[in-house]
Amino acid sequence: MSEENKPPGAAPEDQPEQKKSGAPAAPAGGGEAKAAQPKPPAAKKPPAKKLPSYEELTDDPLLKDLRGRFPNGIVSGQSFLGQPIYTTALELLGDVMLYLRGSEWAFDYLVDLTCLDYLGDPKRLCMVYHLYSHKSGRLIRIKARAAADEMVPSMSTIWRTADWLEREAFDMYGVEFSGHPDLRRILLPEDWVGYPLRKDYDIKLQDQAWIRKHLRIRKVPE
Amino acid sequence: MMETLLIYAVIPLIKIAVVVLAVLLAVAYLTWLERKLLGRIQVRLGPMRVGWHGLLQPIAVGLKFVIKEDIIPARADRLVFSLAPMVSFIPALVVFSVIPFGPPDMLSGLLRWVLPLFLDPASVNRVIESGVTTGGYVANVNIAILLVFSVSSVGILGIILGGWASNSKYPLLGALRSSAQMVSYEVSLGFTILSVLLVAQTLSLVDIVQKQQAAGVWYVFVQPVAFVLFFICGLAETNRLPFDLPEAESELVGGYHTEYSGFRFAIYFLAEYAGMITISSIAVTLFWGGWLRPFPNVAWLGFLDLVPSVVWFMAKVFVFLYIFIWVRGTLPRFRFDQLMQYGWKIFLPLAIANLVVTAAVMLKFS
Amino acid sequence: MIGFLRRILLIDIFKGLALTLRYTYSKVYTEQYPREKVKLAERYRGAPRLNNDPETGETLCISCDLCAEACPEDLIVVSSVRDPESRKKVLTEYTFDTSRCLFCGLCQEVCPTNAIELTQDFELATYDRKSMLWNRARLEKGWDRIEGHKVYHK
Amino acid sequence: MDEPTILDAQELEINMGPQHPATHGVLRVKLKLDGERVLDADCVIGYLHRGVEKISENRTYTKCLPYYDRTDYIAAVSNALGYVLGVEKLMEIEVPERAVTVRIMMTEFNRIASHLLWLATHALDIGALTVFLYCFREREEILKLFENLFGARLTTHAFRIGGLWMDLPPGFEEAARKFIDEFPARVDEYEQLLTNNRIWIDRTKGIGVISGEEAIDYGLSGPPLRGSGVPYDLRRSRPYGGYDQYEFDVPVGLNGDTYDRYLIRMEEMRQSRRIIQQTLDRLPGGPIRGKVPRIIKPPVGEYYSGIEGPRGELGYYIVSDGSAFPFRVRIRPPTFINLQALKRLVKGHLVADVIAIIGTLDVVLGEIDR
Repeated sequence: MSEENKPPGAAPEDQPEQKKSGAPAAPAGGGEAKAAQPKPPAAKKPPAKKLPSYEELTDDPLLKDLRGRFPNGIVSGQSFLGQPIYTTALELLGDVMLYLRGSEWAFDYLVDLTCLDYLGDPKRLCMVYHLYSHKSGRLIRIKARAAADEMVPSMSTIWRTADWLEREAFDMYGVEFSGHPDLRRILLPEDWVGYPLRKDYDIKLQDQAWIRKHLRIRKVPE
Repeated sequence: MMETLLIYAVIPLIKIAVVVLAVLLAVAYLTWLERKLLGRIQVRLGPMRVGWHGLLQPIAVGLKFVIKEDIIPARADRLVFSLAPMVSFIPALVVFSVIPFGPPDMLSGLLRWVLPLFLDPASVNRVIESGVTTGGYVANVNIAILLVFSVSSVGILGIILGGWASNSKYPLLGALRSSAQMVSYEVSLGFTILSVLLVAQTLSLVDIVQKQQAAGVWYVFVQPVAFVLFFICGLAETNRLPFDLPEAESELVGGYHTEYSGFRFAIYFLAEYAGMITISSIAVTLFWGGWLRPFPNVAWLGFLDLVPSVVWFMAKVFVFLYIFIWVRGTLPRFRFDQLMQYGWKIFLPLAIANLVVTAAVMLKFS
Repeated sequence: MIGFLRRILLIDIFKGLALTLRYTYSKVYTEQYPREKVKLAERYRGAPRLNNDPETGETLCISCDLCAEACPEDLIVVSSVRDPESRKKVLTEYTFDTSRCLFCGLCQEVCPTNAIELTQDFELATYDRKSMLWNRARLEKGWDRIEGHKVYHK
Repeated sequence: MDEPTILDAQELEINMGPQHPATHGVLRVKLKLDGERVLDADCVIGYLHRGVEKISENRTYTKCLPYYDRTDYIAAVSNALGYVLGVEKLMEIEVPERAVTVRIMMTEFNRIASHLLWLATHALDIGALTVFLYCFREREEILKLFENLFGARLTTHAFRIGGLWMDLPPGFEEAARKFIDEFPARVDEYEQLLTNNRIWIDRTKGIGVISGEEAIDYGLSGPPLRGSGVPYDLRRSRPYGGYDQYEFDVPVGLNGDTYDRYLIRMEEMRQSRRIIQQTLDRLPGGPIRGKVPRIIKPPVGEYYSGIEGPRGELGYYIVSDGSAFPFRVRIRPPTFINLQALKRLVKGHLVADVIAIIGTLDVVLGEIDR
């Protein structure tokens, strides 16, 4: 038991180490991370099988359209296992999304909205949106990087789905959304301190003060 | 003196005791029957562990209710909260005082056999011929229907009081629903009974049965529409599915008895089941010939008279109770506003129309 | 018109009533569980057991620690000493915390000798938490043969 | 106060849940009522939050799997499918044909079981006691199949990365065939009790109406979306795991009300049966597990694996950083997003309809709270 307890604790620490070793932990790059184009980890590649890797989108009409319309907004366009990923600058995220929803691309269905935490990166939070168009049947992924204290534009006016999803992102990652009608915690209690899905929040960590106050457990096991 | 005491106190008291005990026992085993029958409808067994096929289950349940803690919510109106179940339960019992389980001479044989042990033959005759003692009922009141109708309406007051006194939101909603339900269904119920009264031209339940005997036909064949309406309104009166809105577990948690526990809850429970028996008994008396055997004036079926009249009565009531449970096992629940709509827009006009037609026909042939 | 008649005469409601009536007098589906033993699948994952070799009575466990590695909840602890002569690991203690077990079966899946096995016993209720931590003796005996444990079916 | 109450009385605010017989778990809905009419509703969730996504980041790819059984515990098999498909894509593992077929068969069985449970509880909420137990009887048969194949009834831990744990046990195919032979008659029985029943129609028709456009705006998926006439079924729209080789219809509704959603689920059960029939007919032999490395370490990358769960689009967004632990597993919970529409759906309805609408959204709190 004692030995097996290690991996959970070790996982968050794995992250920076990964970065040092050169493998891009943030493959889809944020603002300045554009230079760090994802390289397939060539060294580890077994000879027979070709492992999937990030590929630059070359002949993508959506990317061309977006590049044309938002010259400063689109940081990169890639695909992984056939799923296109568009990285946008945070400042223009709202405009890009509004365009995607309203234009003839008609991405009317916000499949999912979530966040990734790249600890150690100046822009540690990476917003991830999955969009689907009922018209064309396309599924795309939009990414935008934000620093921990940066405001992210709320999508709740564009898709209603975003309301709770953004509350969840706020709850779990502490992302502040500007323009959200009702930004409060959704899964955790309202007066909880800390954002559990951040990488520096250990799995065994909990808000001791809250537990003492509300559950009246005097001695909380650390 | 002795005779008077017997006629007006002892025998009626014994009858009351017998009726009350019988009703309580019937209620207890009605719960057992319901659980068993619902179980069978739902391809399961129902209670099996206490006694043979769970026959002692009602007793175990009753004991459990008595032993359980009686909780009164802190902010409830204590007096009303404590009394409300009684307000619901007692009327359900009172109604049985006028329900005829058998013909007016049902007990004469028994009395003739028992009384000579205490009295001289002349007094025995006087006691028996007083016309009060021998009937298969507690009392033959000449306004029995009015009594039944007014007393059973009081029962719903108990529900309203209980829901209000709990000082809690779900019970309050349950109480509101039940008062709405009372208002909508009591009226139609009254009109259906009125049309029977027009045919029978008496308010006494005993006389109604005797009229059916004289006419040689049960009133259900004379007044089918009234019967159907009576049955549906009866379901609503007793808060049974599909009209169990005041308690609707899945909506109002338990409705008016959400806050009740232990013995007080048990009384509500008893009241509901006693109400079922009441409604079935009235339906049997008004429409299905009370204690009469099938085809009361067909002579060659006379062998059916070998079965005591009280058994005929109970068998008919049993059929009704069976249908009550069967319906519960089949139908979903109405919504509050739909219930009101059906009550006011369909049942009430139908009941009135039925009454008018009955009156016209009676006028024509009288 | 037909629809109207259906509605007035409550045809569909009577159809439903007919169905329930038919079921009232059909075969019941109940299994009287505590009275009858439940038939469980051979693969059912219930109480854990540490198997012994049926012939020699020695444990099958070779202390390879794979089960402890595979367990998502880290609830297996395998302690062993190395026999100085045969250079083999010898099992000394094996604890299994059933209070946290997911019954996912990953331990028995990785076990190379079928030593740890999730059996078909499922009545694991106890009165205290301590007795949910099973030691080697308990695991080897098998849950249904442990004294003091009430087996509900006869 | 949003709207004035009819009698200019005080609004009544009641808590429906977290301990309420009809909220399917620990959902708490704060209702603002005018009499029995709902003015506003606010959902409070999270009572069952266990942090499955955080747990996933601290387990290896293999060890994550049992936890996903416990998110949507009614559809544990579907949950497993979504995740293993994602990891297999990232690892580029070939799954043998037999495993693919068995997976589809079991997922469809799970869909039937899940819909049966939905129908049971939905009908019970509306007061039809008996349908509940009829549905449980059939569900029991499916759970027995699960038990025979997976070794557990509810938290099945059904699939493994690369295939299955064990092959079908002897007698399984016959049992499955027996079930699907009897099943259509059973569905007819439920329909006999409900579909044309006046009370059922009154209770469900015109309740919780949502148009197709609005449903998309709210991000609904699964039967609630198809009930509004949008033919979006991932098995058709973005086929996964071999579904493109099977014939089935995607039923859509016209009015987007509770009754349509009920009909759609009934039809989906029949369609699932059709798929199972096809899987049984073509069930190939061969191995059940592909070549899987001992330690599962997908390359750096990310994949969104969406499947059509019984309740809607169930997505796993798996991000790998090249280590043996997932960097992030995001579960796109269908009912979490569907539940969001509750507020919109119940407005103006009565308390009794709130129950029907919660039922029709088919929420599972284990998944909403994760």
